[in-house]
Amino acid sequence: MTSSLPGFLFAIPFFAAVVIPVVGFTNQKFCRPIALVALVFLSIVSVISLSEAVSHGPLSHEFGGWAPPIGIEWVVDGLSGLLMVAISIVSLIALVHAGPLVEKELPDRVIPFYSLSLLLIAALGGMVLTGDLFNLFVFLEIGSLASYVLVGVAGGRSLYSAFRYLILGTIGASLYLLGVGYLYAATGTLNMADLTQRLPEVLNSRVVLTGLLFIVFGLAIKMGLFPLHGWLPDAYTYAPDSCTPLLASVVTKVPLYAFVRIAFWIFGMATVSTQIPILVVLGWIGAVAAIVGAYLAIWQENFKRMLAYSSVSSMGLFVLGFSLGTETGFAGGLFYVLADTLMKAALFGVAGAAIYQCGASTVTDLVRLRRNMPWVLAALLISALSMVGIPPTAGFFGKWHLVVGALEAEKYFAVAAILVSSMLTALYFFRMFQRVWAEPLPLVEPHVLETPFPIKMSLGVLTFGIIALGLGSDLVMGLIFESAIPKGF
Amino acid sequence: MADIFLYRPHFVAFIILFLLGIYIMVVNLNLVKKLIGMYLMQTSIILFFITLAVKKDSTIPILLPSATAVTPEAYANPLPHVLMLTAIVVGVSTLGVSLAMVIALYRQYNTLEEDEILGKMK
Amino acid sequence: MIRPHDSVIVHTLARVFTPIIQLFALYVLIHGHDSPGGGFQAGTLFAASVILSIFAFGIQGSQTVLERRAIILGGIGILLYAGIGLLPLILGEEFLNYGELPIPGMEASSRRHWGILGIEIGVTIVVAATAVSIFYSLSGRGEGEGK
Amino acid sequence: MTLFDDYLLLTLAVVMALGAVFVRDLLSGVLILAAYSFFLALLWAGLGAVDVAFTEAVVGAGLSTVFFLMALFLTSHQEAVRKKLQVRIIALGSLGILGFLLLFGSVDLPVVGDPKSLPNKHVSSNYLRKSLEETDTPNVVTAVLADYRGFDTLGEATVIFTAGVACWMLLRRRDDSAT
Repeated sequence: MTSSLPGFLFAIPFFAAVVIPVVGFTNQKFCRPIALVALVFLSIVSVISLSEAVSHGPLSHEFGGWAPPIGIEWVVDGLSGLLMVAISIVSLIALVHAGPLVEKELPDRVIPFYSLSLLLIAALGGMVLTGDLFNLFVFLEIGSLASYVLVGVAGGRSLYSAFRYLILGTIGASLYLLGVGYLYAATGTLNMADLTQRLPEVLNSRVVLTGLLFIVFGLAIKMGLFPLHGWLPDAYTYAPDSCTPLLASVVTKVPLYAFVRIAFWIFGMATVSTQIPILVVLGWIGAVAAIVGAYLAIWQENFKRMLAYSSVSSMGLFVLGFSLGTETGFAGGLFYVLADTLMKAALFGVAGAAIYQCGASTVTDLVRLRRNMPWVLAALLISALSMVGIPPTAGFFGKWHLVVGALEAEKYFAVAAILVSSMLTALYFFRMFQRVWAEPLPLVEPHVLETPFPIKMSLGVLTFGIIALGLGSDLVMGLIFESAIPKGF
Repeated sequence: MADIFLYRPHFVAFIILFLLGIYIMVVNLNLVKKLIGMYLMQTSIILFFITLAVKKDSTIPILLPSATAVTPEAYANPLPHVLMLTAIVVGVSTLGVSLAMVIALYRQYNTLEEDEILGKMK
Repeated sequence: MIRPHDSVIVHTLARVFTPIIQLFALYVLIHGHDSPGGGFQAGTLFAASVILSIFAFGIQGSQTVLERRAIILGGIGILLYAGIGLLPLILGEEFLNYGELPIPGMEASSRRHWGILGIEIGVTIVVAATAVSIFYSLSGRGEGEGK
Repeated sequence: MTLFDDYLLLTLAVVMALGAVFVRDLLSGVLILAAYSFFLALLWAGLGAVDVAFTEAVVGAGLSTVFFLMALFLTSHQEAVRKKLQVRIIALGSLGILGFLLLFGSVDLPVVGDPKSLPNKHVSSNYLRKSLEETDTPNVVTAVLADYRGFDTLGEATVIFTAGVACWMLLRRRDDSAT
């Protein structure tokens, strides 16, 4: 069904991003309201599009009025709509949270901060919704440029880690582009739906095989999949606290989505599990990543670095879930992606608030939260419980479905990997809370600011969202099973 | 096997430039040299796409005014050209941002060598 | 801060070449429909002419302000492009569908022709302005770092 | 354009690339890179991609070089001489895998210059046939760039705008002297 809604999903954040520097020239105060209003509208439109897509079938928007494969189309179906809703809502919360932090960290860079954040969100939306492989590359580059700079703007170490991120990210994007070139050479088209139809004829060609491998390799760098996660820990540790909730919650999930779209929709389940068996390899890589990431997180003293390694571990779990080859495993992986988006935003939000209010950047410093920041501590506790997988939080249901999916597929190494990584996660969070409660408070209390209202509100909403997603997991899983599962299971 | 590559000089050049670019990006410690490698890698991909668009005995993809019905075999394939125009602009944008990062790093650490920066960060 | 060049030859040549490059850029922009070239090339040429005159005559005024003005000009260029695209979307058609632009008395194909010219102008502005702005950013020295 | 010209230009380009990489003086490296860009532009023109050649000449050889030079004026020119690193072996190993993949996949690539190959037939012939009639634009590259795939071009303009905002954000003069 053609619809103009996807057009607005592009236009809203894009126009806001461009208008901000133009308007901000006269008064810097306008930036934040423009950004937040745009994101509220974006969230509303994406929820409407998702409900339309679920009830009436996928919505497509043919840019320029040219039907694909001649032109470029954007498609909202169950999967992309769900991701778009998650991106728009979480980024709205993340930008609400960022308000006080930006004023403190980057007082002279408020205008470009909001402009680049919105460009990043527009680009992530573009990557999720586009139905064209090259268009995906263009948005991948916009989003990457914006995130390199958001990582590096604090100067010093953050700048160096951003430079490394840029080098690796450019290699990833170039490999992706090369893979697209190979697929184009084999089929003569760039449109995803058209590729789906034309690929079965040329599946024996080595060009298709290498093209797929290049695409997977390139996207794996972008999503920080172990062992290609080299850029991730430093980037998340040293990035400004105002940017990390946004970066850590959504930026790596969108390349993962692109991989899922290409592997399961374009190539199809049968191809990637038997003819070109990348799922087998990725299953093992995911299992190793889940365990190694969690293991490395135990040894980190810096709180943000610990969370960064836990991101590596979560990415392993997602990939593991998607590669199980059962419907439950796929749905569980997708549900865990949504849950992790909320959890990572909340955890990095807590880290930002802790640094903002009392300069607590290491795990040991978190003891200072005990006296003056009970609400922040509560948010930390709930998101940590969700990371470990304690009911009734969202993380529990995600892991539950992953385990069920793995049992259905009779892949016991996957069950073991999920359980071991959860235990390691429990270990590092337990160690953290043990310090928070057992260690004596420092006698000389450093100056502690009061929690600003935007931070309180966004952490509250995120925590509430984690529990609500857990309690409403049946509803969301039903939605996923109904409209976001690829054919061929 | 070898003759396949002998008749495809473009592809051989593409492989050389691509691997050379990635190697320099990963291994060389000078930040500007890394970016030179990046430039080589990006242009090599352009070379790959442009050779896809070549048709024997064809002309540039600008339609002649006299033609009534266009025969696609007579003109080079325009689509890879368009994609590569985009890729060139993306490349120069990435280059601008990365050079800005290099300058900012130089302002703080007064060096362009990666190991010296790492040493000064400690 | 870039100081003006001392040589008279450089000044004279820059004075001669700047308008020629700009004229050529305009030619490339307008003839994008039936000869090689278009918005990107024209924008880069415009930027080149500005950069040439900066090298010859130096920058007057505060670099920061100029940089911000260039970014705003770039924003206006991209708004021109996206605005032409948004018009059909608001009228209920697809984004960027120039065939449905509300220009009276024309066939769809010539509406598309003029739509292409419009967005090429937008691209020229954004490329020229942004290239100059990046140039300003890269040429600025940190304060107290006079070399 | 004969095959001989291609060989010549490709050899020159590869030699220039090697020169740009291995010369110790960064300023010379950047200027050699500009020459490399020019040879590529000639090559594109010979292969029928005039628009790409034009862009490569103005953007690649022109703008990129200016950006490089601006950066080098503010920093240093010399690359330091130093011992070999351990990491090179790992890098060479993974490059070997990559190179093997490239060679492995290349066997089934369409022959260069084949007008009947899939990438030259499927979508692209549609553009060539319909462009004049539907968009009133004889330069098919412009028609595809600005109309059929105009959304990509908007994305491309956004990329360069993003880069402008990004440089502005990175290189703003700081009030405090950060160390």
